[in-house]
Order: sequence, then C-alpha cells, then structure tokens
Amino acid sequence: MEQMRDTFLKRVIDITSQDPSSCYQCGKCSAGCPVRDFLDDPPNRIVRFVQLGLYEKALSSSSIWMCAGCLTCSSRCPKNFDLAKFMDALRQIALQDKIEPADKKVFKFHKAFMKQLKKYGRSYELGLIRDYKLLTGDFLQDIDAAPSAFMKGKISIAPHKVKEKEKIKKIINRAI
Amino acid sequence: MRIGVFTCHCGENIGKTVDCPAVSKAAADFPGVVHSEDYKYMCSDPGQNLIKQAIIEKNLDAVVVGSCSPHMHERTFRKACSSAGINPYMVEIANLREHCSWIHDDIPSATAKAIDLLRFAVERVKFNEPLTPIKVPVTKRALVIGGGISGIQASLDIANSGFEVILVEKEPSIGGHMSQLSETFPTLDCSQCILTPRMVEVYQHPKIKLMAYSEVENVEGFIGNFKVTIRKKARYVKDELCTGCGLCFQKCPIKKAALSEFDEGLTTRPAMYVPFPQAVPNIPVIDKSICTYFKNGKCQMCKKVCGRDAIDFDQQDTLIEENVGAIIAATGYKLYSIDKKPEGSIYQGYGEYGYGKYKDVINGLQFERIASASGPTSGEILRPSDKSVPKKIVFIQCVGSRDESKGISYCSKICCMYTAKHAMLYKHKVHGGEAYVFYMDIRAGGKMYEEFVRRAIEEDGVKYVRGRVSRIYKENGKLIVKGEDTIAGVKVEIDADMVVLATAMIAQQEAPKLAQMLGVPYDKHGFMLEVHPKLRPVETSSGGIFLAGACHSPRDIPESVAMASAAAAKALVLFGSDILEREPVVAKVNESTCAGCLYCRKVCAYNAIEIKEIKDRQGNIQKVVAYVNSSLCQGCGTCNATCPSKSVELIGFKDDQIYAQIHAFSED
Amino acid sequence: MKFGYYPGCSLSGTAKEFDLSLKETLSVLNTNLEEISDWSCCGASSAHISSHLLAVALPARNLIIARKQGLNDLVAPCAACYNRLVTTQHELKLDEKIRVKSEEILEEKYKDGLEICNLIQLFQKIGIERIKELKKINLNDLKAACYYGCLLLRPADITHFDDKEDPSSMEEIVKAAGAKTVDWNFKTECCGASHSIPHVEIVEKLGKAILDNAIKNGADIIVTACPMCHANLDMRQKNIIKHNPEQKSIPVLYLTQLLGIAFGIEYKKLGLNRHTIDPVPLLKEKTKKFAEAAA
Amino acid sequence: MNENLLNEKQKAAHSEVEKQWEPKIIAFVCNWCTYTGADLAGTSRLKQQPNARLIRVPCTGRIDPVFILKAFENGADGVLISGCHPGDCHYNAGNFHARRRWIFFKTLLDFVGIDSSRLFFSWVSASEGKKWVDVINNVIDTVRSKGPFKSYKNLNKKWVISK
Repeated sequence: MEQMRDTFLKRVIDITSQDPSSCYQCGKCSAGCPVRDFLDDPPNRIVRFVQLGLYEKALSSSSIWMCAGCLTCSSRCPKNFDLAKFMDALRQIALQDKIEPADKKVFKFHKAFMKQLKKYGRSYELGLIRDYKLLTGDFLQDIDAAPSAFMKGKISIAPHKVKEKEKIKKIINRAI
Repeated sequence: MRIGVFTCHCGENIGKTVDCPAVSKAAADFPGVVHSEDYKYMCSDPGQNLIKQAIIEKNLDAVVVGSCSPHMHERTFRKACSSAGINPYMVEIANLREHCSWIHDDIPSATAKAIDLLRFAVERVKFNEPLTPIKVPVTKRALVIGGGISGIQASLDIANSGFEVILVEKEPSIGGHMSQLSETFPTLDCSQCILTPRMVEVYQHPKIKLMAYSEVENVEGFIGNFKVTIRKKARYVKDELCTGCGLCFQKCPIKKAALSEFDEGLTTRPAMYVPFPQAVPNIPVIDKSICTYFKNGKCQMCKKVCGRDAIDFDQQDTLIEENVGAIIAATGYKLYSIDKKPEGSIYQGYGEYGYGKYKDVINGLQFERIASASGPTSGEILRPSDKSVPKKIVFIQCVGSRDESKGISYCSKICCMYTAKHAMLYKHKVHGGEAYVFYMDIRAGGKMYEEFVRRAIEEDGVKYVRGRVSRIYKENGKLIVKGEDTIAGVKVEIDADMVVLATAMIAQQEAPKLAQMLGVPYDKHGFMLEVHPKLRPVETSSGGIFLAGACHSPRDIPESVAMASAAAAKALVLFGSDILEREPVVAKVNESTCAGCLYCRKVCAYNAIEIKEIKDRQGNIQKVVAYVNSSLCQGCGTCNATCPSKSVELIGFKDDQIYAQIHAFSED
Repeated sequence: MKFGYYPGCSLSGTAKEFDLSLKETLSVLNTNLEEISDWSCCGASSAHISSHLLAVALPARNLIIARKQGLNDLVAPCAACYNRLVTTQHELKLDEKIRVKSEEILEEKYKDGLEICNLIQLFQKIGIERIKELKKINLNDLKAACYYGCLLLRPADITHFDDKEDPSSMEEIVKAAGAKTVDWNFKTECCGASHSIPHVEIVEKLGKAILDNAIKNGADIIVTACPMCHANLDMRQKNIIKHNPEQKSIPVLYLTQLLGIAFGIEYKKLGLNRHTIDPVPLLKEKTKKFAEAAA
Repeated sequence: MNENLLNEKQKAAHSEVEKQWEPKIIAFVCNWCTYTGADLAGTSRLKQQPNARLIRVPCTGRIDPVFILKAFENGADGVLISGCHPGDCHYNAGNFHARRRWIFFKTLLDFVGIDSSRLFFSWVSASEGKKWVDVINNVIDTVRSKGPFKSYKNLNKKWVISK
C-alpha cells in the first residue's frame, strides 16, 4: 500500500505542484462548498483519501466530477491549498487510468464540449446539447427551455467556426 | 604554534553525515597541528578531559574544536581549556553540526566541508592572541517594561529581593489584559480578585518606582550599565495632589466621548477617565484629542470641581533618565482583528466572517468583559446589538491562528482553554442556551486542563464540532454560521444569535520598535526571540535583557507568571556580583599610524571613540589620534572596516584573523 | 480609447445580448473594440479534465494572437473566459516548464505584457466619472443586487481585483449609472456554473438561494457580468418558478445593459427582449415617473 | 597528430571538468542575525547545498571591502554578505554603515574586473532559518549558472609567481 500511496501522491503533486499533505483537514472547504449537498464525499475527505493513498476511493468518488470549479474552497483555504486545481488533477488521473466516472453526466458534458471544441475551435451550443444528449440518451431534459431559447435567438442554428480549426485540433491532440 | 584539533561526533548528530575519523585524520596533517583526535561527545566530562589531557601532554597552546555551533558550547570549551592552562581566547570552534552535518545528506561532500571548516579555524587560531575579559561594574537596578501580570510578577520578585525596580506601563493603569478577564481557567477563580492585591502591592512597594502612562523612549549602554530614557506622558493631572476621588471624571460633560479601551469598545468613556475602578495608580487622565478645553478652550469643569487643584492643563510630557543594570521586556500581546484594514496590521482581515461589520460577532476579550461582573452588563450574557440574551451561541477557535492565508502560522495556545471556559460560563449563566464550539484540535496540555475541557463537554453539554467555519452572514436577524463536522462528514449550519471568535494572540504593534531599541531579535510576527529555545528561554542575545510573558510567544497566565519569575531570577543573578566580565572584543587604535581623520568617530554608534592629543616633551600638541573607550565599545568593528589607514583593529576579529580564513579557502 | 476584444463563445452565442449591449454602451463612451482575429475557445472548465497543458495552451493561443495584432489591452467580458485568460497569463509568466511546453505545441513563442481586464476593470479604465456625465435616464427608483459570481474575483492573488469576500466595484459603476444598490449576502456565491446542462437540479437549487437573497434584501433586478451566471439565473429561473409556485421572478441584466438603459439606448438594441424573465415592464414602471416628468 | 581530434579530446576533457565544477561561495555573516539564522536552519534540519563556507564577523559593519576582493582572489566564485534587517542591527547601526559602503563598492568591483553580479547581499534574521536556506541555495544556483570565476584567480596566480 505504501508504494501505491507514494506513486499516487507523486502523480497528484506532479500535476498540481502542491503537496496534499499540507492539508490539515479543517473542513473549511467542505463548509463553504456550494455543491456540498450533492457530493458523495465532502472535499476534505477526498484530500484525506489522497493523503492516505486510497486511490480507488478518491478516483471513484462522484465528488471529483461534481466540483463546480468555483474556487470558493481555494480562496478561503487557511493553508493556501488550491483544492480546485487538485480536483482537476484527480479528474485527469481518473481519465488516464480509465476509471469509470462516478458521475457520467458531468463527464459526458465535458466530453461533448471537447468534441465541439475539436470540431469547430469554439463551443457551439446546439452541437453541444445534441452531442450531450446523444451521449446521455436523456432527450427530454431541457425540452421545455429549448424552444424559447431558439425563439429568443439564444441558440444559433449554424456553428461559429475558427478558421484555423485544423490547428486547434492539432493543439488538442498534442496536448493530451 | 602547537595546535590541537578535536572532532566531536555529537553522538550520531555529526557522525551520521560527517566521517569524523577521516576528518580528524585530515586535520592532523594541517600545518601547525600536533594533535588531532575524535570522540563521541566532546562536551561531556570525559570529552573535556581528553582535551585537557592533550593540552598538558602535547604542550598545546591553541585548540580547535569541531562540534556544534559556537553559540552552544564555545563557553564550555573555553572553560575546559582555561582550566588546563590555555588562554580561553586561544580556542576556536568549527561549526560541524548546525552548519554542516544537519544540513547536508551526502557524506563525502559533508565530510569535505567539515575538513574545510576545521582548516579555516586552524588558520584563524594561529592569529589569535591571549586576551583578558574586561571588567565592568553592575548597576543593581532593573527596568521592567510592561505592567501586565508578567511585569507585575517580575517587579515584585526583584523588589522583594531588595533591589530597586522601575516599572514602566504605557496605559494609564497597570493590570494588563488580566484585569479585563472574568474568570480564569481551569479553576474559574475571579481574575480581578487575584490580580488586584498584586497591583496594590506594586503601588505600595518602597523598592518599586511605578511609571504608568509612560513609554521607554531610548535605551543606551550594555549589560549592567544601561541608560534608559522614559517619556512620562502628560495626564494633565498632578499625581502628587490627586487623591483619586473621581469627582473630575464624573463631572466631565463629554460623557460618551470615546469607546472604552478597557471594555474593548463595548461601552464608552468620558474625555477624562480612569480605565477601570480598581486602576493603579488611581489617577485619571485627560484624553486631549477629545477634551472640549483642548479643542476650543472652554469647559474646565474638572478643574472647577477638583478640591485639590490637581488639574494642570499646561502639563507637558517629561523625559526621565534612569540607570539600570538589567531590563525585562514584558510587553504582552494584543488580539488579531478581523477588520478589513486594521491600522498598521501586518495581517489580512476575515472577509468571510464579515470584516467586523456584525455587532454580535465579537472576540474573546469582548466576551470576557460581557461575562465579567464588573463589565458593561454586570456579568449577564447579553449580546451587544440589542442587549438580548443569546439563545444560541457559536464559538469559533483558530480565527487567525494556524491560518497561513491570513499570515499567521502559529497556534495561539490559550484559545482552546478560554473557549471551553467561555462556553462553560455561558452554559452556567444562560439556562437552556445552546453553545457550539468549532475547533480543529483541542490543545489542553496543562494541569487539569484536559479535565476542564471534558467537563465543558460532558457536564455542561457544550457541543463541540470539529471543523472550521467557512462563512458567517446575517439573515433574518440571525447569524448564519456555515460549518462542517469533519468527523461525521456532515454539513453543520447554525443560525446563531451571537458568535464569539477566538482570535489569534499577536505581538503588540510597537514590539518590533522596542526590540530594535533593545537590540533584541524578533520574529516576523513581532515576537521577541530567546537566545536558546531549550536552555536559555528567558535570556536574549543582548546581555542583561530578559523576556517575560506573551511578548515572547502566546502563553497563558501561569506560564507568564513562571516566565516572569525566571526573568527576575536572571536579573538577580546579574545583581549577585559587583563586577561583571565582558568579552574583550573591543576596538584598539594604533596611535603611531592613526592620522587623526576620525572617520571612526563618525560611524561609532556608541560614542566610544574619543580624541586623544599626542604631545611632545614641551607639551605642544603634535597630532590628534582616535582613542577607544573600551568600556563603551561594544565590538561591532565598523570603525575597523572604515579606517582608511587600518589603524583601528577589532580585537578578536582582526584583519589578519579573517584574512587567514579567506586564505585557507584557496587551499581546497 | 481602444481595447482588444475577446468575446468568447458565449458572447457570440447564447449571450449575444451581452455582446450587443457592450458594443452599444462603449460607442456612447467613445471606446472601440478590436476583436482578436480568429480567436478560439478558452477551454472553459472542460479542457482541464484532459490535461493541464491543454487548459493553458488554448488560452495561450489567443494571447499570442492578441500580441501579434499589436494589442496592449484586452477585455474579456465573460467572467469565465477572463478567469482562464488571466490564470493562463499568470502561469506562463511564473512556470517556465509549462511555457516551454505550450510554445512547443502551439509552435509559436509567447510574449508577456498584455493587460487583460474584465468588464468592471474596463469601465474603471474608461472612467466612472464618464458614466455619470453621460447618463440620461434616471434610474433612481431601481434597486440592483450586484452579482459577481465566482470567477470574476478568484483567485484573488491572480486577479488582484477588488475584495474577494466583500467586493464593491460593480456597485460603484451601478451607482454611477444612477441606480441604487442593495447590500446582500450572495454577491460571490456560486450559481453552479457548467452544471447548467448535466445537473439542472443543482443549478436550480443554488440559483434559487441567490434569487431569494436578492429579493429578500429588496432588489428589483440582479446585475451580472458573467454569461454563465446570467444563463443560470435567467434561463433557469423559469424552471425554478415552475418548481416553486410561490417564487417571485426577478429580471437579471448584464451590467452593460443597465448602463445602456441609463444612456438612453433603445431596449431592443441592448437585447433586453432576449431574456427569459422579461425586464421591460419593470424598467418601464421604474422609469415612468421620470419619463412623465420629462414629458 | 590530427588537430581536430585533439580539439575534440580537449573539448571532452574540458566539458568533463565543467561538469564536475561546483561553485565555491564565501559568505560573510554577522554573528547575531544571519549566523544564528543559519544555526536555526541547522536545528530545523533544513537541507542546503554544501557549497558555501561561512565566515563569522560580529556585524556586517566589520566587513572591509578588501575582504571581498581577497575572497575572489582566493578562489571564491561568489560572495554573499548577510546581516540583520535594517533597523534590527545588534549594534544599532553597523548594518546601515555597511550598506552605505556597498553601494559605493559595487561600482568599484566592476572597475577592478570582478563581475559585481557575483556579489550578493541579503538580510536574514535569527528567526529566518528557512529564508537563509532559500538565500544560500539561490546564490549557489545563480553562481553555478554563471560558471567558474577565473579571471581574477589567474591574475592572482601570475602575481604570486612574479613575486
């Protein structure tokens, strides 16, 4: 377990340039987390999992996907630990290691977003929603909001494309 | 010169990363070294005996010890050598522990460095010369700065031993923070009841000269011989005439002129006031900034009612000089403020707790005043905003403390205990009230301390929640406290009526200024530094200056009192002898080469350089040269570096001694 | 005055009215925008899940183009884009490794020196006094709750902008435009951001708390500078009302729209017709007294 | 012999030396602040690179500019001077006099052919063990990146021989 703990910890440190052992588990992050009520595990517990090297517990928690990235925790942390950055790192590791995301909706949203980005260089809402729905199979969600959004011209029919979209694709492929 | 080198393993401390036998062997080959050996503990009795034996057997006349920092054992080894017949100043220390073995991991490079350090010391000692300590007389009087419980204790201990004490307090009364407290942990005895007799004792003591409402303005001199300038601030009341009847401030028409410092801003006070009824000395002061007379020349009510004619609007600050032999700093602490921009503070405020904008979010000292029988509510627990009884109260620990994002990394040590006390007092006074304590750890090390905290939880039913609070805001007249219990892993949100923050203990804002004046090191938080954290905890690196109480670090009453007595004992040790020996590190002028330019005089901070006239046989002045008064010289060596003709040298740190070290460098 | 302009995906899509009102307002203030040519998405919160490098490289591409275009000042009105751009700039400046890697995959050198500002900083630069001088319509009757959200202020050590817990810079602009502001508790609380699509229930819950607090503290409207906040508070408000029948509605305006109204710009030009919660009746009512007086 | 080959060999030998080369730093530190701060770093077991040798003086005011010249002459690749923070001097004003002296001295260094960027100044108090480690490591790294300081050393050797 010790070895596992060390490599896991090292990967997190490599990505974030900060050591989770600096967290003293005060729970201020959890106390102020806006999505606290929707989390399997409070954020401080995710840090604790990593401190203990509990790889699976940390990466299979839905909390890493439910983090909204609002930075409330990071900005109030008495130890200046950037928890949002830490959560990003865990998502990356989970994807690299092909660990089934505990919250598939968020994961699929990001996936759909990236697909748009790769295709057009920008996010294209209609495509995003279509791709997301294709991924989740949840066709009914937002059916009530959509018509009004169309009517108000909020969602355009044609995607905005970047001229250098091939380059964007290349950037994405090289960065991952 | 016959030099002996002694390499210490310091158990494993040096030996683990420095190959001591190899170092010792290398040192044996240094030119001038006739003896070299290593031993497990050089500072131990057998270790010292090895040195003494070698001195006698090998007829050594200089010794180099490779060991811990000279700040640690230089004295020990000098003494040992001296007893074997070598002048103590013929001993040099190479710092193989703090500056080598403890800071490196790699054995070959640490060993090489150790050899270098020893070679430097060997080369240097070749230029050392036998010296005799300088003898100076001791002024057997002490200055105590700060009249809180620490200063009071130190003053009484010294005075009761028969020596004079000058006690300087910047506020109008002595008593400090302890006089503000309600009851003290873990015994719950009344703070004022135990403190006031001590305050009166100070006032009446024939050996104590109390100077309240005064501040130390300047400190000159050195151990045994300090000259201190004290500013006695104008009270606008003649203390020799005032009887403390109180008529003057009762009649002062500017009733609610300012927030009461003593009540931590919970009440107001008139323009003329004594901080609290038991004040010592019981002499009022006029707050010039708000007094009507000082503002527009009218009123003079106090003067009219004073039967003794003690009011003196023309009084001025006076500067008083005192000679003392020892100084005890006991300047105490203040509380960290959560305000957005506390004036002059080096710390960030607490926006997430409202930056002090909610009246019912108070600090620990304010709660003390509320809980105190002599306080604004006569001890009844009422919240400041509407004077109602808070049915639900939340205490939050570590506000500022252990919070690097606000600039404070340390633990304030006393908050766990006083918070338990506050919660307990609340539960005793408000029946049916709910008390919550948010904490990170409970640090209750101390006699009966842990038992006290358990009592608050088990007997008084205080609810302890392990976690920090993220935010406090006001909604529908309640203070919403957003927290988390990290043990249960559940959100804890409380709609409280009042919140008490255990804010960090921080150094007084003026502490660094005083420390600079005293030549005492201080840390980045403004706390003054002891010379050794274990063995010399009340002494400072400036001889004759000692520390007592919270000016050193956060501490509670019993610890402050103990430290104060320790500081007093150190002063008394000093007063135990009439003559003091000082290091002979002083500057000396070579009169034959001195051109009399007197640049040295300009840079000397101690006025130690005098002008000496060189006369011929007829008494005609041939030239003037600089002359160092060695009893004033403190040995900084600035004159030495400044002298264009190299005619003034610092004994013990002469140019050739330092050059020898630099030359030794080229040999690696 | 001229500023480089990074609209970001939202302003060219769902938040078109933000873009419209910004341009309208700035033309009154005599300020020109020069769009970064062929700008691309900043990666938002999604690029991060694949790699940190990508999250830096995507905004870096735009920063490089801006410099090549000869721009010195850049405005990113979308708070989320602003956050990504300044964070990237900060990392590229301090982290040599990530800079070199980004340059490698972008096949271009990065040059520092761009001054990136958010919407509020833009108006601060133009001058709040100018707003006071140019306002035409009296909004004295209108009480606004200024909603900063999360990304405008955080991380405070990078944005160096306003107080992260108790901000007041948006209030100053709103007051300069003549409207009143209310003191409330949820200025910097999170609205759920990108959970808007995958977890509507979260956004509705967080949004409701924000709306409730603004209403409770006497606000007539909420003013924001972030298209994501706007979407969550305006578009999702309909659902919130549907699920909570007693819920009162409250219009949500972009700061630029409020300024546009104060400058007397036509509502339609400001895109006010595009909101889910129609602000027009309320605005008409709140300005009626003065319109009558003027007439 | 093939000239090119020789050059290659020389180059290899040279780069081997370059690889092995480690900077030598002399640090003049005052007894009360920096020396004690360095002691604290030791007590706290804060690891540092082993390239520096400390020379203890009572006060930075004691440091004669000649010390620095001598240090470079005797093989130092970099010199650090560290004392108390302004206002904190154990001797009231020694560090202040020292500071004045250095302002003048730095230009002189350049004049006599010593790259003045090899001379470093810092303030490290008795409580700043961590800061000391940062300072010393930074000095060592900076000097390492500058490479060995040869010109003055060679000059010195010539001078010694001619003498």
